[in-house]
Amino acid sequence: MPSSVTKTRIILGLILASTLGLFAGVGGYTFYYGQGFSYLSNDPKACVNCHIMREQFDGWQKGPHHAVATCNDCHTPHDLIGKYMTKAENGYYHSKGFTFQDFKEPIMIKPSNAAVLQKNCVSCHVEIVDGINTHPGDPKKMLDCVHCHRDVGHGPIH
Amino acid sequence: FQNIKARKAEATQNAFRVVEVSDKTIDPAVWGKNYPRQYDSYRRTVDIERTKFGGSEAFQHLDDDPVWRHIFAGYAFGTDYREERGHAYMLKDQRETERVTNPKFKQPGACLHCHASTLNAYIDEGLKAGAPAGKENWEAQIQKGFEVVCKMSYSEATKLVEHPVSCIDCHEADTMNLRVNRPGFLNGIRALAKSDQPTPHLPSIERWRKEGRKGEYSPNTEANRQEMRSLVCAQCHVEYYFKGEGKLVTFPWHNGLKVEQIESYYDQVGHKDWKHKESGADVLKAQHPEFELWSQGIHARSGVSCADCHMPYQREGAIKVSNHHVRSPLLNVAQACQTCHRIPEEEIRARVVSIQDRNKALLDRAEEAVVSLISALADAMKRGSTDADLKPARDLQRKAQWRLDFISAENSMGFHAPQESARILAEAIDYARQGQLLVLALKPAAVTASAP
Amino acid sequence: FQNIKARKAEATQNAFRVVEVSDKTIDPAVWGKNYPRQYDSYRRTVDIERTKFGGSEAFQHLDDDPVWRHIFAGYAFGTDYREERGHAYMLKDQRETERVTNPKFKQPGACLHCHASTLNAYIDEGLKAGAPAGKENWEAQIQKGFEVVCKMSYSEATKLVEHPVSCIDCHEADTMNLRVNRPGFLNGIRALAKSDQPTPHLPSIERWRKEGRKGEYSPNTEANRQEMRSLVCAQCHVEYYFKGEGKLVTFPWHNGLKVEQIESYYDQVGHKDWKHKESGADVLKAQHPEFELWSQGIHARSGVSCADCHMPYQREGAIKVSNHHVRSPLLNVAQACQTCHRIPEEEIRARVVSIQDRNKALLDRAEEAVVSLISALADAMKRGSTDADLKPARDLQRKAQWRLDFISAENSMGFHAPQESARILAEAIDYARQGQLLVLALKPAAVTASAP
Ligand code: HEC
Ligand code: HEC
Ligand code: HEC
Ligand code: HEC
Ligand code: HEC
Ligand code: HEC
Ligand code: HEC
Ligand code: HEC
Ligand code: HEC
Ligand code: HEC
Ligand code: HEC
Ligand code: HEC
Ligand code: HEC
Ligand code: HEC
Ligand SMILES: [Ca+2]
Ligand SMILES: [Ca+2]
Repeated sequence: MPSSVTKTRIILGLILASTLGLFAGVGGYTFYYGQGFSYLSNDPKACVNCHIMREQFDGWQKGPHHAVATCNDCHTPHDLIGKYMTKAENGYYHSKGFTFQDFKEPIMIKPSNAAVLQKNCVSCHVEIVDGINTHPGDPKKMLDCVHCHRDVGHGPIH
Repeated sequence: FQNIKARKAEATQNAFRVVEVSDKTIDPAVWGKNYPRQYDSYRRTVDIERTKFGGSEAFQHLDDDPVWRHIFAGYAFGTDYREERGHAYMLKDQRETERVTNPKFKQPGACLHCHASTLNAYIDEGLKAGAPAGKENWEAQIQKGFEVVCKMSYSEATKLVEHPVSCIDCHEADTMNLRVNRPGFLNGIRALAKSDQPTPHLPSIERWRKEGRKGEYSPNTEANRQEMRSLVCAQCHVEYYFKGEGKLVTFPWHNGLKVEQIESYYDQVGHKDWKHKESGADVLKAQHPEFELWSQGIHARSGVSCADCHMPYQREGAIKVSNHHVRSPLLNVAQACQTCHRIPEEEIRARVVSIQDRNKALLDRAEEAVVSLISALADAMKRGSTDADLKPARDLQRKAQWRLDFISAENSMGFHAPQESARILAEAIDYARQGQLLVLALKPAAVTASAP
Repeated sequence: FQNIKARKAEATQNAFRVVEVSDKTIDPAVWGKNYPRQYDSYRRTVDIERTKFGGSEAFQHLDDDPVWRHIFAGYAFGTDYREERGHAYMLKDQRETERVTNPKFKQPGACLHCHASTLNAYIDEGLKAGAPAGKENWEAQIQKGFEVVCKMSYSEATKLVEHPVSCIDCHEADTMNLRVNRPGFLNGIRALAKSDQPTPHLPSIERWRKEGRKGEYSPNTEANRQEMRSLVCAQCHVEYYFKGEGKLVTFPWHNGLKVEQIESYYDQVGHKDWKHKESGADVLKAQHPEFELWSQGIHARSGVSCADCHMPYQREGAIKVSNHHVRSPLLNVAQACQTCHRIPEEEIRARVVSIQDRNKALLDRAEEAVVSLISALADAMKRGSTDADLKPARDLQRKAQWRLDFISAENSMGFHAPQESARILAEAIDYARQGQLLVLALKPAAVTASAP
């Protein structure tokens, strides 16, 4: 258990790391202009800063989780370190994609992020899925929540 | 705190065990003490409820549609063929069907492969017959016992079992993970893996092939969980035949799972189920190819397993469990379909019915064609046509009847793969009518009667 | 960062009109000034790219599969029948096809209904012919002009138009809302609404019926936006015939949209497209029943419109616009399919191909059956069978060929409704083979040749 001092150091370091992630993606100006700092917050608007995320935002607002879970609750690890690491990595892709418009549409979740997602489903719903051998993280044994609950995040896709 | 929760979720079986269960525990009631929810739903497979084309009321198909007495003329199925019902009845219904009770049919122990909890019977007989002991020889014991039991007489063999399919037939006792153990299936799926037929719906087979086809493909170690949710069913819901004198239950998947690929295997090994009593053709009997037909459908391709629809999760208070009341999903549309298809229940039913009605109309059309061919052949025989004359037309009856029966014996009335079912029935019609043309071309004038 | 800025700008920018466009503006280039994005994609319908079964390369079907010269023997389609291509070519291809250029076919102005921007031509001719002026009489003018133009000679009528389908044919100028205006369609959809056939895929029709069938069903006021995204296409991508001396373009939907319901309408009104040259049967020609087949499929039932797949939204900078490059969705799977099916492109393609390959195999089978019947009839005629003898078999050719052509002329190779297509082809095979049996039963010995 790190002392609170070292903890804040870690966090600061990670913020820097994730910032660098964005810098690596496009350089500071984008990061600033695209309101990069809000990217580190839990506010969904942080995501919707990119109109590209608009669809998911609208979907989420209609979805069953609107009242109970924000983007980060589902899409970033719930433990601090993983959270900012993921954001540093995604921040890189997102800014790069957004700036160079070189990403494929429709946007589809990457396997690494799907795994993060699954972990988050389970961690919130641990009671109800208690009986069904979820094996989060183990691709072979895992029971993919989204296989059946495709629409929980962003409403029905069709 | 999150971590504690997480670890809890990973702990595979946290329903804490009140009794010890092992691979030797056959009685489901004992397992039920540890898993009361699954056990309660498992026992409900005694329920009787009918749907438009399926359900669990064991009505007599031969009365429902007497045409089938002609089609099965000279075969056990021509005496008794009922609608199947819940798992709870599998042993009773087999013991009581005229296909077994009527001594003239002399059924072998092979029949039990899919009608009872035979795993331990196989292992015990295997050990008795000298198979090496020890967990590492698990399969050797099963295969050995399987050989022993298959060739026994049914009356002898059935004494070795007392339960319908039980927990142990689908689950590994310590982890409760799914596990397949039926020798007919293990041999069949390996033959399929060895073939070059694409299996987009069984990724683990394609992976095994890509990785150099090392040793034998083994579902229990290679298949992922979603695949296992179908493979446990494929131990029984498949086409099969009894091979040779040993009566070994064999799944004819060596050339692939499609209707014509199975046919080509039977032609290669020169198999026939019986000589048709009215037409003299060497014909085949198809049995419940649910797994094979499902394999050709869009659900399989989309990774939707048998259990997804036939054992959907059910909320039980705070937790959800797999509904072990295995039955028609139409009796349970909310759980079976609506999590994936967010549309009203009536609309889901309407879609299924429109698929099944189309399939039924084609089935009736194909029946009529096959029966017309059978009568045409019968007439020609009466008029003294030789076997040589009739061979080409009889071969067409074999092809046509095989396809018709494949979709008729399959139990979803075309739902598992609607387009594929229609394709198969279209071929059945074509071959049957071509057969009539051949007969008519033989001794024409006399047979116009049998033209439609 | 320039473009991140630009994107923020785009996000807040909406198309403002640089020029005035009205219902009288036919030239798409003018509209294009206001809507450059849609116009640019609209113009790309000149592109040529082939897919396995479709695409936009205008190859000659009669060379691709010469069997069709027999099937169309004695009809214009037997001389020239190409793969269709992009909207940009519709007028040119019609003017240049031998079915038009060959004087012996004497085509009427009716042909233009779906091959040009005819809306204003109809209105102008209608007013000239004395239809009441004024916006409130919009449809009266169209219907009147429609009658005038249909019975003109093609050479005369084609002078009245200069553009292929243009903005005005699908859009209302002031609001840019979708609007249907083709008289053949307006009359057809009303006839369908009047029938009692369920239309789960067109809720506004079922609502109109429930609310007491007041007056005439009117798509422009009753249909919702999603329905309109298909109905604008249904103005042309449908089966039709020219009714009576007036050559009125008529959609045969009075008894429903299914293949046998359309057939029953033709039988009622005693319509035939031509007398078959080789067999003497009164046969029907099917033309591009995309709307009718789509109507039987699961996509239609799920509310998926033509435009969803053939004009998917495409991101242009910040805003999404409908891609007016109307073409095969297989040339644009990401936008056309992946918005709904979040699976890899290759897998989506593989699913389509497996559906289309199955359909193609059945199509070949049905072709062979129909052609065998045609030869059988031709032989019997040579041997002097009377019309009375042959009537029953010729009626079966009519039924079989109608079904075969329905799926062959439909342009998705079965994709729009896979199970329904297979059902239709199965019936085609059955009727054709039954026809052969009838012929063979007539003068048997002599015709064994034509047995398969
Ligand atoms: C700088 C603009 C921007 C911001 C801010 C942004 N995104 Fe994205 N996002 C994108 C782009 C562009 C893509 C497509 C990247 C690709 O596919 O390579 C994307 C893709 C994704 C994906 C799917 C692809 C993957 O990598 O799995 C997820 C999930 C996602 N974003 C979630 C979020 C969340 C949650 C937030 C807020 C914490 C967020 N995004 C903020 C631009 C952004
Ligand atoms: C931050 C915690 C949290 C996360 C992460 C989360 N959920 Fe939930 N979820 C909830 C809560 C709380 C509810 C109850 C909301 C209600 O009933 O309105 C809920 C409701 C649901 C429901 C029932 C409502 C419905 O859609 O029928 C489902 C199913 C569900 N979650 C599945 C998932 C899946 C799958 C994931 C991952 C993709 C997930 N949840 C992620 C907290 C969470
Ligand atoms: C094979 C399909 C399937 C999979 C995989 C699946 N579920 Fe479910 N889930 C269901 C069904 C069916 C229900 C509805 C049970 C009922 O209504 O009785 C359900 C119910 C739920 C509910 C309660 C919904 C409500 O209405 O309260 C939650 C929460 C949930 N699932 C979460 C998850 C999570 C988390 C995962 C992944 C670990 C998961 N599910 C995996 C099929 C599935
Ligand atoms: C309740 C959990 C949940 C919440 C909250 C949530 N998402 Fe998602 N998100 C999902 C699921 C489930 C998917 C689909 C993953 C898949 O298809 O496997 C997804 C997919 C995505 C994708 C990739 C597109 C796709 O369909 O694969 C993006 C981008 C995304 N989410 C962004 C966001 C943004 C932005 C927010 C907040 C406005 C958000 N998500 C909130 C569960 C959630
Ligand atoms: C997408 C859902 C779905 C999947 C996946 C599925 N089925 Fe079915 N199954 C159905 C439906 C729907 C029926 C028709 C039930 C009826 O007519 O009452 C059916 C019927 C059956 C029947 C007859 C049931 C009765 O009431 O008589 C059996 C047996 C069966 N399926 C076994 C299987 C097997 C084995 C698999 C996997 C190889 C499988 N099913 C996969 C939906 C499914
Ligand atoms: C050990 C063999 C065996 C296994 C394993 C098996 N079944 Fe069955 N199943 C049967 C037999 C035998 C019957 C018919 C029982 C009867 O009619 O007496 C049957 C009947 C059914 C029915 C019809 C029930 C009804 O009401 O008509 C369904 C549905 C079904 N099984 C689905 C499945 C599914 C899904 C699985 C896998 C999760 C599965 N079965 C596993 C042998 C098996
Ligand atoms: C490979 C597995 C398998 C074997 C071997 C097998 N069955 Fe079955 N049997 C099933 C399945 C699955 C069903 C349920 C589906 C159906 O009825 O089509 C069933 C259903 C039945 C039924 C109830 C429905 C009916 O047909 O009347 C009877 C009786 C039956 N089997 C008898 C037998 C007999 C006798 C034998 C041996 C000659 C046998 N079975 C061998 C799997 C098998
Ligand atoms: C015909 C096959 C079959 C039989 C017999 C069977 N199960 Fe299952 N069982 C399954 C399947 C399939 C699952 C889902 C497993 C998965 O998702 O990994 C399952 C899951 C389970 C689970 C895990 C939690 C859950 O509900 O998903 C338990 C516990 C369980 N079964 C207990 C039992 C008990 C106790 C019996 C006997 C009374 C039994 N099973 C008989 C097929 C079967
Ligand atoms: C675990 C998810 C899942 C479940 C459970 C499921 N489906 Fe589906 N269904 C799909 C997918 C995926 C497709 C393929 C089309 C697509 O990608 O959306 C599909 C396609 C279909 C289609 C169109 C294809 C066809 O065969 O005509 C029908 C109809 C359908 N499902 C009915 C049902 C019914 C009825 C049930 C319940 C008995 C059911 N589904 C259960 C996922 C599911
Ligand atoms: C769910 C998607 C979907 C819908 C909805 C749909 N189509 Fe299609 N359509 C396809 C596909 C896929 C093909 C096959 C293209 C190919 O073979 O290259 C096709 C083929 C066609 C073709 C031939 C294209 C070519 O390349 O030659 C036409 C014309 C057509 N459709 C018109 C329509 C019309 C009109 C409607 C509505 C009444 C419609 N489609 C609805 C997917 C769709
Ligand atoms: C005014 C009549 C008309 C309307 C309205 C119309 N089409 Fe067409 N369409 C045609 C004609 C004619 C052709 C063939 C052109 C040729 O081959 O020269 C065609 C060709 C096509 C093709 C084939 C393109 C190719 O590359 O092969 C597709 C796809 C298509 N249309 C879809 C649609 C859709 C979707 C709509 C509605 C959004 C629509 N059409 C509206 C008349 C029309
Ligand atoms: C009800 C609408 C409609 C009418 C009326 C119509 N067409 Fe077409 N035509 C189409 C559509 C839609 C296509 C594209 C689909 C196809 O080719 O099957 C097409 C394609 C064509 C093509 C290109 C493909 C081919 O068949 O070679 C020619 C040429 C053609 N039509 C000529 C004519 C002629 C000549 C007439 C009058 C006798 C006519 N059309 C009447 C709608 C129509
Ligand atoms: C064959 C039919 C057809 C033709 C011709 C056509 N459009 Fe469209 N257009 C559509 C459809 C369908 C939509 C989608 C409308 C909706 O979703 O309500 C659309 C949408 C639009 C929109 C609304 C924004 C968008 O992109 O969805 C504009 C603007 C537009 N079209 C302009 C034009 C122009 C300019 C032309 C002529 C160059 C044209 N259209 C020709 C069918 C057509
Ligand atoms: C607007 C949404 C949407 C679009 C766009 C769409 N689909 Fe679908 N698709 C569906 C729905 C809804 C179903 C029905 C099954 C279900 O409910 O999931 C379905 C079913 C299917 C099926 C299974 C049923 C069948 O006919 O075999 C296939 C295959 C399929 N789609 C392919 C495609 C292809 C290829 C495209 C693009 C050319 C496409 N879809 C475009 C929504 C869509
Ligand atoms: Ca049953
Ligand atoms: Ca084309």
